[in-house]
Amino acid sequence: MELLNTLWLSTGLAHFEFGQVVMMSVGAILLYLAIVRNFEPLLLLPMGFGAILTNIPLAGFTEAGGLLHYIYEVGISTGVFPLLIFMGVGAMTDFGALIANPKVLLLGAAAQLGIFATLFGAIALNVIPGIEFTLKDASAIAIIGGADGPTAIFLASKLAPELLGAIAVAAYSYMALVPIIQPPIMRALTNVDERKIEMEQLRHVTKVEKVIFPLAVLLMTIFFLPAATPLVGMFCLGNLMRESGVVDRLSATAQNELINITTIFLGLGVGSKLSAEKFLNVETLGILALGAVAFSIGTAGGVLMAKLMNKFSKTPINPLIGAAGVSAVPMAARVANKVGLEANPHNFLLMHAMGPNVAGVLGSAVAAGILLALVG
Amino acid sequence: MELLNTLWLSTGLAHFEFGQVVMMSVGAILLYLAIVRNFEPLLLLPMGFGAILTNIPLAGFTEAGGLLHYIYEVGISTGVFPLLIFMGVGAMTDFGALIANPKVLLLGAAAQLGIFATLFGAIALNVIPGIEFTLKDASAIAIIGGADGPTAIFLASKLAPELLGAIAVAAYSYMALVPIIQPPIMRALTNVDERKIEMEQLRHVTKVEKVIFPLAVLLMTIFFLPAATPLVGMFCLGNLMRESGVVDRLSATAQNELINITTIFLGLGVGSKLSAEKFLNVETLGILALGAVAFSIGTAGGVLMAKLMNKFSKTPINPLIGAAGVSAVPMAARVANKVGLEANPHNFLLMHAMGPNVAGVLGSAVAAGILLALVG
Amino acid sequence: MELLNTLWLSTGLAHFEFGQVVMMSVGAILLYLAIVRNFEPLLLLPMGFGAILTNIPLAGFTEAGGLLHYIYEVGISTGVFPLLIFMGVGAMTDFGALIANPKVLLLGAAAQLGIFATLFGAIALNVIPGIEFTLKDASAIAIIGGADGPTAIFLASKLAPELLGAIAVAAYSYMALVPIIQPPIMRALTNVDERKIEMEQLRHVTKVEKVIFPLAVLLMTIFFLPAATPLVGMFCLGNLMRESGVVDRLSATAQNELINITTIFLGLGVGSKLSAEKFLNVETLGILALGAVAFSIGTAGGVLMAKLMNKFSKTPINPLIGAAGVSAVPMAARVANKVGLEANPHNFLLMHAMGPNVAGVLGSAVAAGILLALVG
Amino acid sequence: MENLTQLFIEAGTLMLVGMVFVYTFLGLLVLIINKFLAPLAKAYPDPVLQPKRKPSTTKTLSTEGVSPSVVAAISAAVSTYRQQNKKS
Amino acid sequence: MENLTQLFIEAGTLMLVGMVFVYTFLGLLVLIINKFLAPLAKAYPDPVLQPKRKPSTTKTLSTEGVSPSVVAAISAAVSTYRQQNKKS
Amino acid sequence: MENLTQLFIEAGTLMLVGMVFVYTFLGLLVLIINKFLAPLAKAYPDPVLQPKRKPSTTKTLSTEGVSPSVVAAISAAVSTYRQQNKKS
Ligand code: NA
Ligand code: NA
Ligand code: NA
Repeated sequence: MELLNTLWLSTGLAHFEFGQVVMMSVGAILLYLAIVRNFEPLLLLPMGFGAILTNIPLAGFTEAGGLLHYIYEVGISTGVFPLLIFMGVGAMTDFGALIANPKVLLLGAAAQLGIFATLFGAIALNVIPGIEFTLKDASAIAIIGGADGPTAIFLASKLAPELLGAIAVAAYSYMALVPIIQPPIMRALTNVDERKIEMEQLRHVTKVEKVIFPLAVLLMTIFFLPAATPLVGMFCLGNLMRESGVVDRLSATAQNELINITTIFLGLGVGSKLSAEKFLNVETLGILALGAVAFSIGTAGGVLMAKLMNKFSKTPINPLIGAAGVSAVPMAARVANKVGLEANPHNFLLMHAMGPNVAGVLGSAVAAGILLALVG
Repeated sequence: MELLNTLWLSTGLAHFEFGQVVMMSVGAILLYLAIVRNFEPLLLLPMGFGAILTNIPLAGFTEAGGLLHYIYEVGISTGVFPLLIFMGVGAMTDFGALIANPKVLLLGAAAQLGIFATLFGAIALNVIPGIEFTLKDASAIAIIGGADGPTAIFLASKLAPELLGAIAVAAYSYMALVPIIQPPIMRALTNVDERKIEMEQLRHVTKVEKVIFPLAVLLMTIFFLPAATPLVGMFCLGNLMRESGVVDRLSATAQNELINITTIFLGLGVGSKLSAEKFLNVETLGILALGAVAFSIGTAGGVLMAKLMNKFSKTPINPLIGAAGVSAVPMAARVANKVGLEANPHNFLLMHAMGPNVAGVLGSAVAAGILLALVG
Repeated sequence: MELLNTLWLSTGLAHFEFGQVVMMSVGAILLYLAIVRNFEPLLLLPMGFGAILTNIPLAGFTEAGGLLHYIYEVGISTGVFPLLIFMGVGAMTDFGALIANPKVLLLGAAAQLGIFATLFGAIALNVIPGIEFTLKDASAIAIIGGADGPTAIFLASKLAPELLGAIAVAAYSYMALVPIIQPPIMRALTNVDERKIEMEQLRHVTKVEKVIFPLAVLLMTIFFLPAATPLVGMFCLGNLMRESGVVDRLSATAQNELINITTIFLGLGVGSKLSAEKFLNVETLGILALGAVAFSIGTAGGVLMAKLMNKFSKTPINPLIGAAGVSAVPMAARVANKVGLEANPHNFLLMHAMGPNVAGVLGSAVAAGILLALVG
Repeated sequence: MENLTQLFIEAGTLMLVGMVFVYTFLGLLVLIINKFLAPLAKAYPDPVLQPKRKPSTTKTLSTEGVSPSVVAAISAAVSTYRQQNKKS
Repeated sequence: MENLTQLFIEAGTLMLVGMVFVYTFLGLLVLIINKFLAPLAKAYPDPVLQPKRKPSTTKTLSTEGVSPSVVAAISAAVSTYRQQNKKS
Repeated sequence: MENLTQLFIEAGTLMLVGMVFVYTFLGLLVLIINKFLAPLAKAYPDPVLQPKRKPSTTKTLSTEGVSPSVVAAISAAVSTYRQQNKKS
């Protein structure tokens, strides 16, 4: 009898709390988005699964000795996993399009308006009762506008670990929603003639340029923003391994097995922050709302900057490629290409949009560094 | 002179103890079984090697600062390595045969009799002087009957770490001996007509079913047995990564590099528990005896259940496939196929036996969860 | 205004110290050697990059919580990374050429004179003011003569961690310089007739021999030099995985992804020891000088031993293959082949030189064990 | 001996409870598959993929089954030659 | 509310400083690429690789674009045949 | 200076002991290979594998070495043509 009671008490049914049920549903929704809607599945699948595991009563995944506890402590609170992902992303990035047309870096700069405007917005939300964002919280939330997953997770783990779950969910969800969020804004801010603009073919970029480029970026970061060197440094290391051509086996591993292993763990570890007490509050709603604002302002900033540059540039610039400056590589570049094709079926913008796209990665890493330096 | 003495004292010859020599021989036997007899070499080779390293005088592999010490503490006492292996196994498992013919799940249930009968047997061994098994010890030993390596290591690391070495050796040895242990029992409990029974071809299983299945298993485990969610959860995560089709690169890494790396370390770490003081005692003999009993009873349970089901089932069930319910994937299914072919050369049972085979993995993970919940 | 000041103070420019600039130049030189001159790029590229990161003011890579701090503590101060590399190297090593002609093991022994003579030399440098090498320091420096990266890093991390950076730089630099250092010494110590000597074709080595060989080496190390078993043991484990043929997936992972991942981290971790206060001193100059001496004496030792053996051997021995005894696999063997071809265009020594080459790896692991046992 | 008896009782109960639980759990899973998954298979059948006809890459050594390009080349060459011969 | 005003001022300053810094940083990078990298491209052009003529593996179904080996074979066969015919 | 002398003596001894040990160790290994491994090679020779003849996949550009299928096709085409010509 006593044993039967023990047995009953060891079922989940006897211990469920309402918040856990809701959070497991959130996990299920993330799985649905990943599997059925193909929303950033590489991260949302393990994250959704981690959210479910985290909220199982009695299972203790996030308590001392639990699997997700170890994963979080080892890889996320130390910042190691996002940095390894960043190294792998660096090893997968071809800066050719950017080096061939460097002024698109300014588009990557303009799109960071999404970050800093959101910071202001997050502070503004403090007027709502129940929301109390410090400047650190606001900075961690604002980085969603960088449209770069590892950067967001890295910064949130440093500035506002208790908001990490909501920030990561918002960042990856909106990154997946880029094909829905961006086009209306892009169309609203441009006319058909602008969208029809064809750009000149990019010049060939040599190997020497590609090898020097990550070193130049690293050097500038060292000089002007050491706080960004963990992110930028690992990114440049990956890119240097790729372009140098002398360590192809390391580059291949960084792009494949190492980033895959880290992604599984990163997703699970972030999911472990999706517990009811940390996620089910009005602040999460605020973060989700701010995330949408951040992406929209970033997109608008990029497009408007491109329009401005087109006025002064010798060679024509299609304003649509400005939207790719938010990063969300390579989704945003594809969106620019697609919207461009609607206006002019012979206008292939993909390669031109890759420039601002990777510039956006650098831009948001720089923005993260500024926030770390001034707020952290 | 002093230096020569120091040199002599730093040779192994000056420090060998008898137990160490015996345990290094045990390691050598494991290597022999792995390399020459092809007994579960993926784990027995590193385990045997680890056993040798562990018993080297002066080398300090298992002392603080030693390699095997780190491996054990990081990966085994935390339970991380067996769980990662389980994720990889999940990513390698095709539940199609089981979903097509779900009633074979009952065969996977029946074969768990091997576990619970062995638990009783382990307690019975307490009548022998020198053996004192607690209920925790008995539970950890009993899981050998699950015929699943990572499950056994996970449970033993939680309930009886000092018996881990003997339990792992027994589990993997008997898994490798499945082609020798099972056939006599299978033949004794069936007649030729039963062994000749041909089964109907399995229906096609759709992708949607395969994606929902791991989630359904996880949900049931959450409801009824949260203690099993570490094992079942990681298994289902691996399987979901496989079947969802949206994270193929993660699934590939989980099935290959990640499980390979973990297997090397798991083997070495388990081998580090094969020290003389922990292995050379009468309890180890008891564990080895109980392991043989466990596999035999599990096999018998599966076969008898299959005979029973055949009486009541609309479609014919060959009792041989019940033996595959012990898991030992895919060896036990192959054994069922082979014994079936002896009786009827046109009778290919392999696919039919894969159903109970993977059911057995779930069954023993559930059994492990029960033991953790009620005894742990 | 205050913010602008904070911003200025958070730039690197405001905090640079001279030593850091010099050390970043050292890192840049290592990158140059790796990328442009192709000097051991697999390690020198991450090491050079690590050196740059380490010396960034304010970035805190090597402080508690910094990425390189974690990497160093987890993988290098524990000795885990060099041991994993050694396992991978073992899995890549074919001992066939050595088993076919075992007396070349004596060449691998002779070349270790480079190690022990350098130990004496390092002590002799104590006469220079500003240099104070203890016996531990001298031993760690001497192992550079082993021409084996992981062995040097492993021993230095145990005996003289504060010299680790300089030792690793010296070891890998001179390994890359083998094609420049060795030929003049080889030509000086041999005449043309000796260099023309053609060697008999090697006999076929069977699988059984190759499987037993790593076990025999391990057994001897256990008997006579347990202190060397971490290095030799992991090496033999890798080689056994390779030759046994039953764990090909583990062997493949050890040779590829696992060694690649470890190499990236090892390089970064070693680079983290290239800080100004540990590297910019007269001791580093001493170490660099001693390293050149070590390689030269090792080469001479191998060549002279080969000349001696050629006098007594029934089958002819080309003295050039003695130079390969320093290890630096497979560079030194290629150098022997090249110098041989200069004297006799039909004389292909590569396979013959692989024997002493891998013997040199064993020899320096044994030497490292001796130093650990007697000095450590 | 009292202690041992106690242990036996506990082990026996565990055996009973354990087997019942395992059967219940996996039996429920049978139900779930039959009631929920199998209908899903009908509701969402796998999309019928047009089997992509890969260009056959097998190399044939007999005259039959020579690859179309070779046949085309030869036809062209021969007919060209035939025309040239006619003209001359 | 004083505290909130203070926060707003800080956030506004951060926005301003941040955007200026990001523009400056990436703008400098534009300069560096134009002034230092682009000239490098002229000084160190990529070595012209003899494009290794991979044996074309495309299969053609038309007469045009037949692979060189086939053409060579046919030319040889046809000219041999022509000579044999002449002789006879 | 006393301390340095002491260190020199230790270093010298270490050099001597070390080299003797390395030679002894690797020399013993020579013995073991000659006495134990080499005989094993005779006792357990490698099983003789039938070398799997891979179909050659090299593509040739010259007339010689044209792949058999092409040659077969041409022979057939030419001989067919020859017969047609004879008839006409
Ligand atoms: Na961005
Ligand atoms: Na089982
Ligand atoms: Na060496």
